[in-house]
Amino acid sequence: MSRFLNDPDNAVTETLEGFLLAHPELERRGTSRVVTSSTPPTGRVAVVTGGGSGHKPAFIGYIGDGMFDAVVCGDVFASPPVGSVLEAIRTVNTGHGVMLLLGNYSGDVMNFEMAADMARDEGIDVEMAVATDDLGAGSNVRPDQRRGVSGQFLIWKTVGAAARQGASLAELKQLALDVNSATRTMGVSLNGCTLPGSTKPTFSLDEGQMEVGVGHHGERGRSTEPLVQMDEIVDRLVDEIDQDLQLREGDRAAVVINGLGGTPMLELYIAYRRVAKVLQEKGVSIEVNFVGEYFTALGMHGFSVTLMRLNDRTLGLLKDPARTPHFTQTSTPN
Amino acid sequence: MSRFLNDPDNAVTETLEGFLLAHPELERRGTSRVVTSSTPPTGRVAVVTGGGSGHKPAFIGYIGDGMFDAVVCGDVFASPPVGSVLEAIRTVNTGHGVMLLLGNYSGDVMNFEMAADMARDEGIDVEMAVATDDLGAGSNVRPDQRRGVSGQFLIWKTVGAAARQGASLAELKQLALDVNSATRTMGVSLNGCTLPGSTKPTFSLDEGQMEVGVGHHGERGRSTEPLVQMDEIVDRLVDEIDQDLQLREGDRAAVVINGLGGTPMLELYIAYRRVAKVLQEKGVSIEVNFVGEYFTALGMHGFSVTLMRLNDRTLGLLKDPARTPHFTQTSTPN
Amino acid sequence: MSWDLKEALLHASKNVQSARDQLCDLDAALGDGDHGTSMARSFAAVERELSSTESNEPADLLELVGNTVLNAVGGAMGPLFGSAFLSSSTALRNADPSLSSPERTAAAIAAAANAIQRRGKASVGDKTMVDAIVPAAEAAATAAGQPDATSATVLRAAAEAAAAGTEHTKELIARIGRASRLGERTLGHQDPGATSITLVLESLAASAGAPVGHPVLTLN
Amino acid sequence: MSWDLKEALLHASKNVQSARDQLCDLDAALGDGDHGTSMARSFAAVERELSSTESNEPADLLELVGNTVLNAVGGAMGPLFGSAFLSSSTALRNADPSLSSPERTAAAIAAAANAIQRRGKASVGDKTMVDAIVPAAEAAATAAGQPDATSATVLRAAAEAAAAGTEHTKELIARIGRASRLGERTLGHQDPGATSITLVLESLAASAGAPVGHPVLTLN
Ligand SMILES: Nc1ncnc2c1ncn2[C@@H]1O[C@H](COP(=O)(O)OP(=O)(O)O)[C@@H](O)[C@H]1O
Ligand SMILES: Nc1ncnc2c1ncn2[C@@H]1O[C@H](COP(=O)(O)OP(=O)(O)O)[C@@H](O)[C@H]1O
Ligand SMILES: [Mg+2]
Ligand SMILES: [Mg+2]
Ligand SMILES: [Mg+2]
Ligand SMILES: [Mg+2]
Repeated sequence: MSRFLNDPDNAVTETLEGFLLAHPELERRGTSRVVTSSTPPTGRVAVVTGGGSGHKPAFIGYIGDGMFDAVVCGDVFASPPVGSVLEAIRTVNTGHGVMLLLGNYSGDVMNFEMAADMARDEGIDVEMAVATDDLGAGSNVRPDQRRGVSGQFLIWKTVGAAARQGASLAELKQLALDVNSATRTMGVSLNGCTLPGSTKPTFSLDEGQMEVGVGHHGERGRSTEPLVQMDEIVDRLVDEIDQDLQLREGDRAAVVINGLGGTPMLELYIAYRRVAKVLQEKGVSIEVNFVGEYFTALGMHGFSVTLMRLNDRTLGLLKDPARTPHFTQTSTPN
Repeated sequence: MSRFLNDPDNAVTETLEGFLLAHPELERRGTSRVVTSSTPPTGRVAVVTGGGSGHKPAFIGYIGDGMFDAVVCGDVFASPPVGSVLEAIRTVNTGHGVMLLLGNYSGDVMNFEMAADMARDEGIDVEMAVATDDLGAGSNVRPDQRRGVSGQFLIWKTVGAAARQGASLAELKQLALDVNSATRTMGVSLNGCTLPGSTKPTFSLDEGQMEVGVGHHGERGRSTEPLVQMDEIVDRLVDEIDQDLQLREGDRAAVVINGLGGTPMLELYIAYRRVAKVLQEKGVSIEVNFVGEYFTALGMHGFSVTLMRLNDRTLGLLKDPARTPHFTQTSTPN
Repeated sequence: MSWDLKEALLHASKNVQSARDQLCDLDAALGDGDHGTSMARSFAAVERELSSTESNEPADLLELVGNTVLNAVGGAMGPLFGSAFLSSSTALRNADPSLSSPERTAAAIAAAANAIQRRGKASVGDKTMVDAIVPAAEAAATAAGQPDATSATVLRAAAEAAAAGTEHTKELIARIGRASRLGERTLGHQDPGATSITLVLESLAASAGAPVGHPVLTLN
Repeated sequence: MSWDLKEALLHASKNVQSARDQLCDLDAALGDGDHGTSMARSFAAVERELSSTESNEPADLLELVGNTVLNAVGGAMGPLFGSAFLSSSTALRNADPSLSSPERTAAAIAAAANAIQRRGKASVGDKTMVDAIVPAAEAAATAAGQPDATSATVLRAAAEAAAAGTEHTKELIARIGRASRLGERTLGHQDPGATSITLVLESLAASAGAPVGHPVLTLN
């Protein structure tokens, strides 16, 4: 597949250059893969995430007030190396410790864990929370083997807000784990994606088929099935999520409909329409929703549905203002 | 091509239903195709736009404080009918008149013009400004025959901000025309797009080719050419724009890099990187930039570059806060 | 008009809906691929409205079709077809009572042609529906002047002229509307709007029972 | 080790870079399609570093490779290959001076296997590079105990065992890492990481001059 690029091997480097030129409120040292806010996290814990590139707006689009203090950027779909993670930790630590948020991928876990160990050896307080919101592989997969997917946006938002409010490192870790265990995601797609420099997509489907249980790396999902109508797809995703999450009448929920990069927003809102109807029938009230592209897989045509059970604290944190290049909210809409 | 839909003929209706469920700060009456802010434009001119659907976040994503008071939604890529435009005008007029912003497409122009005439017959003050920022067909095309494309975002933002500040209808019309004549756009793509209900894309290219001069309806452009590297593409787009716009050393500019729906954000920032370098070499300073999806064509893989010459007033209006479902900014970033 | 105009308009509505995909394909080459959808949806609405109206008065029916098309979908075809039908309705209402039935038919087509030109500001040769409706109106006027003229022969002449005009759009470079941005690349492609005009006129002519001289419209 | 380890590592680096597309294809079937890119970019960095270092001391070279891989790209292969090389370096440095050269080679491979297991927490049978490196370490230990053992025969035995282990991954269902989410769909596909391990061991064995018993690694 064709792409608009220069040398594909420079894609990430050039993206970072463009991003830093476009957003002067961000910083990086030289050609480093660590991007930070130019406002240091004074008097509070710093929040850091990172992972492979190709997921924009994630992760660097969310650096700023109320979300991340730093992001460590890997190559496309590849965890950043230990050294970069360590550099990020050192850069943003102002003596109050560093909270690392990441998704459950061997590469990320290993690189972040090694860097956290090294930072601790240097006397920096570091905690790590690994997101596992994905039910793509089926609910029989052990929770600690699940991927972190677009439900992570809710972790980022809540932890970022709590850090700004002055929560301790231990509290932030607990919050991240709580949000993670209150959150489930399921994704579907019509194709895989083509990495820069590659000519073939990770997979492709025949007309009229869909892949169920995809993540955001163009990986195949659990099964290839006949494409059915949107309402039927949504009913099935919500049903699988709910069998695991067990929302009850009277519960409050947050919903994310995340486009994977090539999905028209029209389709995302048609999906949201159905999610809203199904939850209303269950007596679950949607208190906050995010419909758009939060965590993409290059130009993959697919989307995921995330549901999260809310409590007063997490709802407040989700509605808290934030100001970053690709997510800004002022006070509570409505 | 497969899509995630129910009945394709209901795609727009269901999208609107989803959008209204997701954004309770918006309103519409019954099954109307007119969406308004729930905060009426008291004591000032109302700003209305509209056109075919399939361009999300445009247009309804920008209803709210500092941008639109109402949007009239047509079917996919089809202008809304006269009756809907008239309904929008009547709904938002609070006695201070209505400013209609639209792109230069026969359908939109005819339907909006007829509605404006009818509204004037009812005693409502209505002005209309038709955007023509596209150089896709070449700069030898008469300016009044050019399409309005993603440069319109800059018109929406400035006119919306000025309306909130209390500008008169005549001033708003003049502002829209001034911004339009200070703005040029050029787009390229790797494919067309497939309308809901259709199985074929409007066009498709061989591997290694690109279409130069596309708009945001999957229309073919001026020519099909070999795909070259991003920097070369950007140089050419900026060059063509600048031959017409004639930016000079010391000028201040706004830049929009608009993805057409299936373009990874990574590619958009690689494009921005080059635009920033080229303008810097010309001694033109970029005072404000918008990189992302503002005006899409379903899932088309393509992007456009928009340059606008700024003055103090238009720069201030672009930086003015706004709060809408898909574009929120607080005070000046940086 | 002695033939059943309601039946004829219903027949046209059905034909337009059946041609949806072909009209979209024509529009994909020159524009944004939605012309068939807009036409089909508008004429589905027309079919509904016609089926539920009591009146059989030609001017009423044409006015109903015009208002329906104008408010159904929009697009470029909405105001153009809408104004065309509304103006032909007005032409029938205001027609000199001394005119013969074929002369009234020709006057209605002439009014449609004028309305499309006024509304869209396109001229003959710009590669739009004007290139179908203007020759149709001229042919209708000529046919109405023949001694053995009927509404059917007038409509048949109009349809054949529209078809020829549509065929001729292949040789034109678009100078207005969406397609104009493609310049020389529009050569060889048939204008979708002209095709629709012809399809409607042919359906009316067929319903009016005029003998078909030769097959006229090709949908590609 | 009597052979030129630097040459051997450079040879391995080149082979890894040449296998980029095949490794990506294997990873596309089971994961996210980037394994070849990550390996190629890491070993391009290895090639650069090796070419500019003065030292020819095996432990230094392995440490250099380990640190380079660890900090080049990241991914899953970064910490795994990085730790493997770093641990084999340490194993050589700490080796009992009374050990023979083939015994040291086997000890280095064993250290690599341990490091990969410690770092990734995968077991034999999980369908990862562990399924190549663990049998390789066992075969290396056996080969080092033979009376006519050389580093070359040890490496050859390790490479052949790794290749067999890699081939065997086709019959396994992934139980850890990215591929584990595909469950039974991973059957029939060869693990990319195991393939890379084998490629590196084969390159080292070939450079060490061991006679090739039979062609071992298939990159698909
Ligand atoms: N200004 C105009 N005058 C006459 N006909 C026009 C004009 N603009 C467009 N058309 C006709 O409309 C047709 C396209 O209609 P349609 O696809 O429904 O609208 P849109 O261009 O808005 O997608 C063209 O083929 C042409 O015949
Ligand atoms: N926990 C683990 N232990 C051992 N090997 C692993 C582990 N996780 C992944 N691997 C190996 O890494 C390979 C994938 O590497 P790579 O594609 O570079 O990383 P990523 O999965 O991050 O994209 C797999 O084929 C497997 O052999
Ligand atoms: Mg990867
Ligand atoms: Mg259209
Ligand atoms: Mg069209
Ligand atoms: Mg991989």
